[in-house]
Amino acid sequence: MDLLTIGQIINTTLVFATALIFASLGGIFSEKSGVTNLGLEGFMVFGAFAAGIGAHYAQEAGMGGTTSAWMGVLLAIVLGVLVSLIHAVASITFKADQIISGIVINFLAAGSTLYLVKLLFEGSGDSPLVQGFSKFNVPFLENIPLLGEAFFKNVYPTTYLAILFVFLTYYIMFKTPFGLRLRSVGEHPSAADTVGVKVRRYRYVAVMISGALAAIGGAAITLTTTGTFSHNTVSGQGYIAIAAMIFGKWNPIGAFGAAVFFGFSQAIRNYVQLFEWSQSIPQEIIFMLPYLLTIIVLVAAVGRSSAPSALGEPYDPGKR
Amino acid sequence: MGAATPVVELKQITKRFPGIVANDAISLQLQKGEIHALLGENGAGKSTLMNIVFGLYQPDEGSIEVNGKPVIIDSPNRAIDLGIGMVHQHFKLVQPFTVTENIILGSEPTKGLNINYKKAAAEVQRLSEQYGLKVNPHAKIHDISVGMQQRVEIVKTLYRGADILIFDEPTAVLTPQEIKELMVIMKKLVAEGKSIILITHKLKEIMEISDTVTIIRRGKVIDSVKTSETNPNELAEKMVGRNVTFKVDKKPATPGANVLEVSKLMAKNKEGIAVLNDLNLNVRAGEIVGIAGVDGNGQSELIEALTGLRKVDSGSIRLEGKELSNHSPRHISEAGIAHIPEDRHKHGLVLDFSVSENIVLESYYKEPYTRKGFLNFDAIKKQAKRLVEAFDVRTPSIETKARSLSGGNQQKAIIAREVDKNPELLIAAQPTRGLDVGAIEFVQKQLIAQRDQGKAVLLISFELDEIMNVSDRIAVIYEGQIVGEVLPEETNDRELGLMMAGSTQKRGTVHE
Amino acid sequence: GCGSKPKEETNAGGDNGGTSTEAKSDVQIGMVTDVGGVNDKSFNQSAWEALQATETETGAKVKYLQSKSDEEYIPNLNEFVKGGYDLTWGIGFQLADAIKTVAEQNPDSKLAIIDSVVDAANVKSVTFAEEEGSYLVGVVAGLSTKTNKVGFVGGMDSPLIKKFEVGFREGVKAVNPKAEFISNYTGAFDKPDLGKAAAATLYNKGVDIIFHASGATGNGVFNEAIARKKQGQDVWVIGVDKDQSLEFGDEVTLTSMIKKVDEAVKRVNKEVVDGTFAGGSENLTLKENGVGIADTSSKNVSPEVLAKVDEYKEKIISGEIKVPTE
Amino acid sequence: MNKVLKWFTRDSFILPVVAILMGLILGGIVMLIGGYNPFEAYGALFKKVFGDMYNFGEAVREMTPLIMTGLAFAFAARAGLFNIGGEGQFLVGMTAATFVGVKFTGLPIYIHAPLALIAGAVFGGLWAAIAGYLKAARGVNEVISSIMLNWIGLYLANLIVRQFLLLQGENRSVDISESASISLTWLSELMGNSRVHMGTLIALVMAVLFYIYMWKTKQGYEIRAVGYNPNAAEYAGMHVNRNIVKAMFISGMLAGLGGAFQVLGVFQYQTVMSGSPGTGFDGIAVALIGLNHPFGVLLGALLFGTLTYGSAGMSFAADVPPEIIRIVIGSIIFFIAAQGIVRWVLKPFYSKRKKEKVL
Ligand SMILES: Nc1ncnc2c1ncn2[C@@H]1O[C@H](COP(=O)(O)OP(=O)(O)OP(=O)(O)O)[C@@H](O)[C@H]1O
Ligand SMILES: Nc1ncnc2c1ncn2[C@@H]1O[C@H](COP(=O)(O)OP(=O)(O)OP(=O)(O)O)[C@@H](O)[C@H]1O
Ligand SMILES: [Mg+2]
Ligand SMILES: [Mg+2]
Repeated sequence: MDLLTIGQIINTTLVFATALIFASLGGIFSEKSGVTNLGLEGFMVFGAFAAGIGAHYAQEAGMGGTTSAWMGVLLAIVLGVLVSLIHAVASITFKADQIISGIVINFLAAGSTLYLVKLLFEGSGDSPLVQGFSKFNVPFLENIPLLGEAFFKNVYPTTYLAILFVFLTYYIMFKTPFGLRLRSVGEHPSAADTVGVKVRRYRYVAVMISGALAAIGGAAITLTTTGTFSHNTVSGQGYIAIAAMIFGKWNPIGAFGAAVFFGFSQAIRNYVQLFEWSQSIPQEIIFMLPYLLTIIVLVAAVGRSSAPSALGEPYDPGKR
Repeated sequence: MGAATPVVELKQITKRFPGIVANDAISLQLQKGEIHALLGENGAGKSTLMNIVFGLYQPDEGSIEVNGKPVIIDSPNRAIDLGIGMVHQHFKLVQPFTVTENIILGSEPTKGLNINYKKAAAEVQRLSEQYGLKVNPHAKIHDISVGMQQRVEIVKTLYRGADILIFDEPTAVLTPQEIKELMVIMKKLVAEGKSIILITHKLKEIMEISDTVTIIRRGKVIDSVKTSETNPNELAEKMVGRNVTFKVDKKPATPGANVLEVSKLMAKNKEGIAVLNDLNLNVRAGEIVGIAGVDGNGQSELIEALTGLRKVDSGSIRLEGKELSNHSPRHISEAGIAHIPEDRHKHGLVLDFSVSENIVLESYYKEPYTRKGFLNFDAIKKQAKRLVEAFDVRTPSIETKARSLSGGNQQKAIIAREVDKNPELLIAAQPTRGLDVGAIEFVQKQLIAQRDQGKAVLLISFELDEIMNVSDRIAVIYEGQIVGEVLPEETNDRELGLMMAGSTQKRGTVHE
Repeated sequence: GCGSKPKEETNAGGDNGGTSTEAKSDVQIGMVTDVGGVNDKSFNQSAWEALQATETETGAKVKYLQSKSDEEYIPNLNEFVKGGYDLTWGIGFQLADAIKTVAEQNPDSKLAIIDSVVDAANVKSVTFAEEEGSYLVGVVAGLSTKTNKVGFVGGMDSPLIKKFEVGFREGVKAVNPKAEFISNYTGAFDKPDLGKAAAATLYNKGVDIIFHASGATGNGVFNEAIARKKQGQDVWVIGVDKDQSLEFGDEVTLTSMIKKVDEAVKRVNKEVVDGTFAGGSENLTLKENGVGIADTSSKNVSPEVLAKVDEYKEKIISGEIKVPTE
Repeated sequence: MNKVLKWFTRDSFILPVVAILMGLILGGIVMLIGGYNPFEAYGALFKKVFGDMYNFGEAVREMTPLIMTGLAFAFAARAGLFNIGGEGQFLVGMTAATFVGVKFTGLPIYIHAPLALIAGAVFGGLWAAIAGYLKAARGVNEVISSIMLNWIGLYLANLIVRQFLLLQGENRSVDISESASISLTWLSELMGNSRVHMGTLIALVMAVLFYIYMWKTKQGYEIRAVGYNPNAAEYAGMHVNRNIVKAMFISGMLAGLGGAFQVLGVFQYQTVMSGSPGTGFDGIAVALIGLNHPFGVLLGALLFGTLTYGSAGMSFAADVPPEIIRIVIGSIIFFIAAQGIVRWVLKPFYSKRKKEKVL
């Protein structure tokens, strides 16, 4: 394989990974605070939906392609935060089972976004095509061999944003008082409580950030890949994001690595088909590849994963 | 008296939980610079009361005054503002965090947006020096000893400027040395003008360190007395409402043949460090062997190896001559070893199972509890009823979830189950931890009864008193090795303490 | 997919009932979509548009039911059949077995199906010679490629999609034997992200024209092309089933391979309204104008190329060229 | 009599019922907002399901696999495992049943059909056991591994159908032999040709067996102990890892059997699928509605099946978009999970009841 192809594979990998990165970072915020988030898929769906209609109406209002795409992202954030409150209220205030509450989000997302699309666009099953983000080249850097092809040519702003968020998340989690408190709430809520950290408040904020980030992930899909929102825009990536988060041991850098790995194994599935020998293998085997690879890596590399201790437990100050 | 305003005054505090009045019009005064002990049986309502003072619970009735001013303590934050700090019975420490992170949590010094760890660590260092609380600011909690964890808890309260400190059973988890150190620390704290409320079941400690004792029974204050004007017997009687004998009374042992023989036992932990290092031990029929040692010297690993929960690398474990090392827990259990585990919530009980289901946790698969693969509920219930009665497990019914039993009753249920197996060897790990004197008496009597029936008993405890009073022979464990054996009547705290600290002056084997 | 279902969930809200003002006919026509749903920008949509057209033209009442999963085909068909509808359409080869079952159980009812042949007296089967239409767009691609590499992106590997691929490949080879042909299957009709990656892979390999037969997965193909076009790359997509330049713009849509599902459906509807409906099957080829290339092709395709297309079209119609299907 | 009354006024009965009502009301409100008439819509929905024998039979057909995947999720949940892989197990079970149904010929019906069912169950079980084994032996989180196995299962199913069972020129397998079919032809004819099959009966039996196994047998006791507290279970001499694998196997068997029903009872063949059917995921919802209890699962499947099957009637007769049903189901699960909200809504009634008691 030549350098050019390798660079291109990396490039495709990153496009696939972008949404996963956002969503798995979202998962990390929520779960580090002790709230299981099986609703990532739903948040992504809401985000993809909001991006689709947000960008559409912004375009209708005469905004340019990129500006309208950012409006879509903005709307995705707003909606992501709003619906994350459902998860928060149920699982934090009313102490519902967090797994169930996350699954509820997925149900509501599947139902309500399509319902709304139909109401807004006269019965249509998907939102109108929007321009979304454009690919761009970074001057000069694009000419570096391999790296240029991989990271600076034909890139989307969302990819850079995702990588920025990885470091931002890392910084917030491990360098700031907010991060320390957030993690303490997920590890030992009553310890946090007894030193005056408002457990529920931190969990609310964490879940809201989670909703926002996952929604940006969904928005990235609409605005870079599909151009419209329909029932299959997200199609299971939220679950892959959960896998990436667990795989990455709830660490932003780890989750980033896992998301890139998943992106890579998706990208490779197309490249493999370019080889003559691949014609003799049934396609299904090639399609299985990413998932098989994941299991193999899990078995080989990762031992027991280190979830936050209080993950999934509603905080009840009366209980010891 | 009367002249000085108490730093904390509780007036007629009542707190109800579903079905129980945990605190019934409790009044209490804490004077400045005093150590005020709170004494009461398991479930008497001590922790509840302190949780109210610390703002974790709200009282249903009554009021609180701090330094003469009425206050409403609606959150730990408020308590901290009022200068109240609490060291909880179960430590409130975030395991994967460092000592410093735990201490500063909630009031972190910052530089820009970042936490200023440097400043924080320096502050921790300063406090630890000022009060003689040795802590390592950079260690992770899961790497440090229980004693240090407790010192971290104390520093935590001091860091927040607490003047009023509440200690909920602080010594239950400490080794004798650590307890001594804690006493010194507490004295130092009151000398610096702090006031302390101390909850403990250990009358010796109360007599040694407190100024005042308040006794609570079933949520009510029975009495409040000056420590100097009372004695342990009086306290115990007030607390339990009957006479308690402290001296474990037992006949001299008549040991028979070796039941357990452990020789040259070696085991490594995940990091490859030897946790059991050429360990030799034997227990004979009709005797209680106590293992004395500082926490972390291989006690837990020894028990795990004996019960099949841990693989050993070499050496042998023989029960009545049969080799048992590296056998499955079930095999070992059937061979005749019973085990009262150290952590009753983690290992001893399935908290979401009913009492009766827990009673058959190790025998469920046998006749008559299982017939042809089906559970025989009549037999299970019968057995549960019998044991609940015989061992006085106080539970509303045998169908009650184990979770809702008090710690003492949970322990009784476990002991009932283990003793009823009629084992050749009974291993009891920390069997009285956190229990009140009444319950302790009961548990210790059970161990001795086993011995008197000619069984072998291995007792692991951090309570030197317990080791001294109950054992017939004491083996001292240090760094995964039995470094010496003594007879209780021939030794004393000091000598044992030295051996536990690794002083190598081995005395000759006592028997033979 | 994992978590989300391929259950496309679309259904015209309140406006799919027929409340025609000038009702001339009391005929009722129903249609059952496959899981693609009525807004699939493909045959379901074409068929539904045809039904609506029939409604306006003849006053017949039309209605559709959308299937959320394979199990629903039969109950959905039965809803119409048992409801006394005069004709019930099943759209897509996936409904073939369901149509057969229902037709046998209800010999007095009339049914029709697109894209598959069901052998029953009361069923009209309409199929299309996709390979012939694909051959023509292959001719366009073979003559228009500048890199001498053309690509094909398929959904699932199935006999139907193979017809597209093979026809296209043969068309390319016929006019440009030296052109390299690369195909890439995504394994799904509803995964734009996979379509996008497939397109990126092919374009990266130097392909400049991609023909897709992959349903909504093709959205990703178009999106990748649009993104590259904006970057100044000279890449094209050939649309499928309908004139996709109408949706994705003619900056990237070179041409489209058209299946005239709507006309066929309209025609059969008319037969029912007129009372001339008869079972049997018809395969609509270039000759019957059942397949073809989009009228808007002249925008991006040079007249010379279009002339060549016409040439080959004649050859196929005359039988001089027989386009293989696999 | 009094006992019956008591049962109906129990929290565990009232709360879910009120949660369901609240979900339906919320859905109604959403319909109103969209400009639809909720009464008409729900009327059409229930009329579709219970209006005639044909549709009722079809609705039962819809519920049957949901019972199985619901039971599968609930079973694993009792062992403390989150089996999100019902989807893959369902598909693998389906494929195994198809394989046996197609390839084994010349067997009498009383051997062939059971054999195909058993194959579906066993292979579904083995598929799940992979996740169980990876957890037990390697500590791999069962959530990730089963998500991956769902995808692999989908492609494996397609692979097998296309390589070994394909009907020439079509995108599906050849039909299974008649001797493998579990269709109830006589009943089907009675019910207007609706595709009722024996699987429904088996599903009900499975729910009962689930109950007996879990709460009445030694093995069930072990599984529950492991689910609640693996440490204590290990201490008590149970094989925690073995129980994890076993629980996953049984869970997968239930899901795989559900897949087998679809082929042997409903379709008689298997198509090449572009995406998995979603029955496994819906099973999670069914189990949650049923509070992970086998009999609850039956009720959950009844509710879920009624709503989804009826939604076609709702969109047909009242033109209401069927996705509204997902909102209704979502809200029902939400209210069941967040009982606090239901209690809060019921507060006025509760306090009244208490006062009456005092008097
Ligand atoms: N959150 C709660 N909900 C219900 N009952 C409770 C709760 N906390 C404590 N109780 C009950 O209140 C009573 C007093 O409990 P408390 O913890 O105060 O006892 P304690 O004196 O600290 O006992 P111990 O010596 O075992 O620590 C007990 O009967 C206990 O079961
Ligand atoms: N939410 C609750 N509901 C009912 N009882 C409770 C609750 N929380 C705690 N308790 C009871 O309160 C009592 C005191 O709790 P605590 O945690 O102090 O246990 P304990 O008896 O002191 O045992 P140990 O010291 O060994 O942990 C126990 O009886 C416990 O069962
Ligand atoms: Mg207490
Ligand atoms: Mg206690």
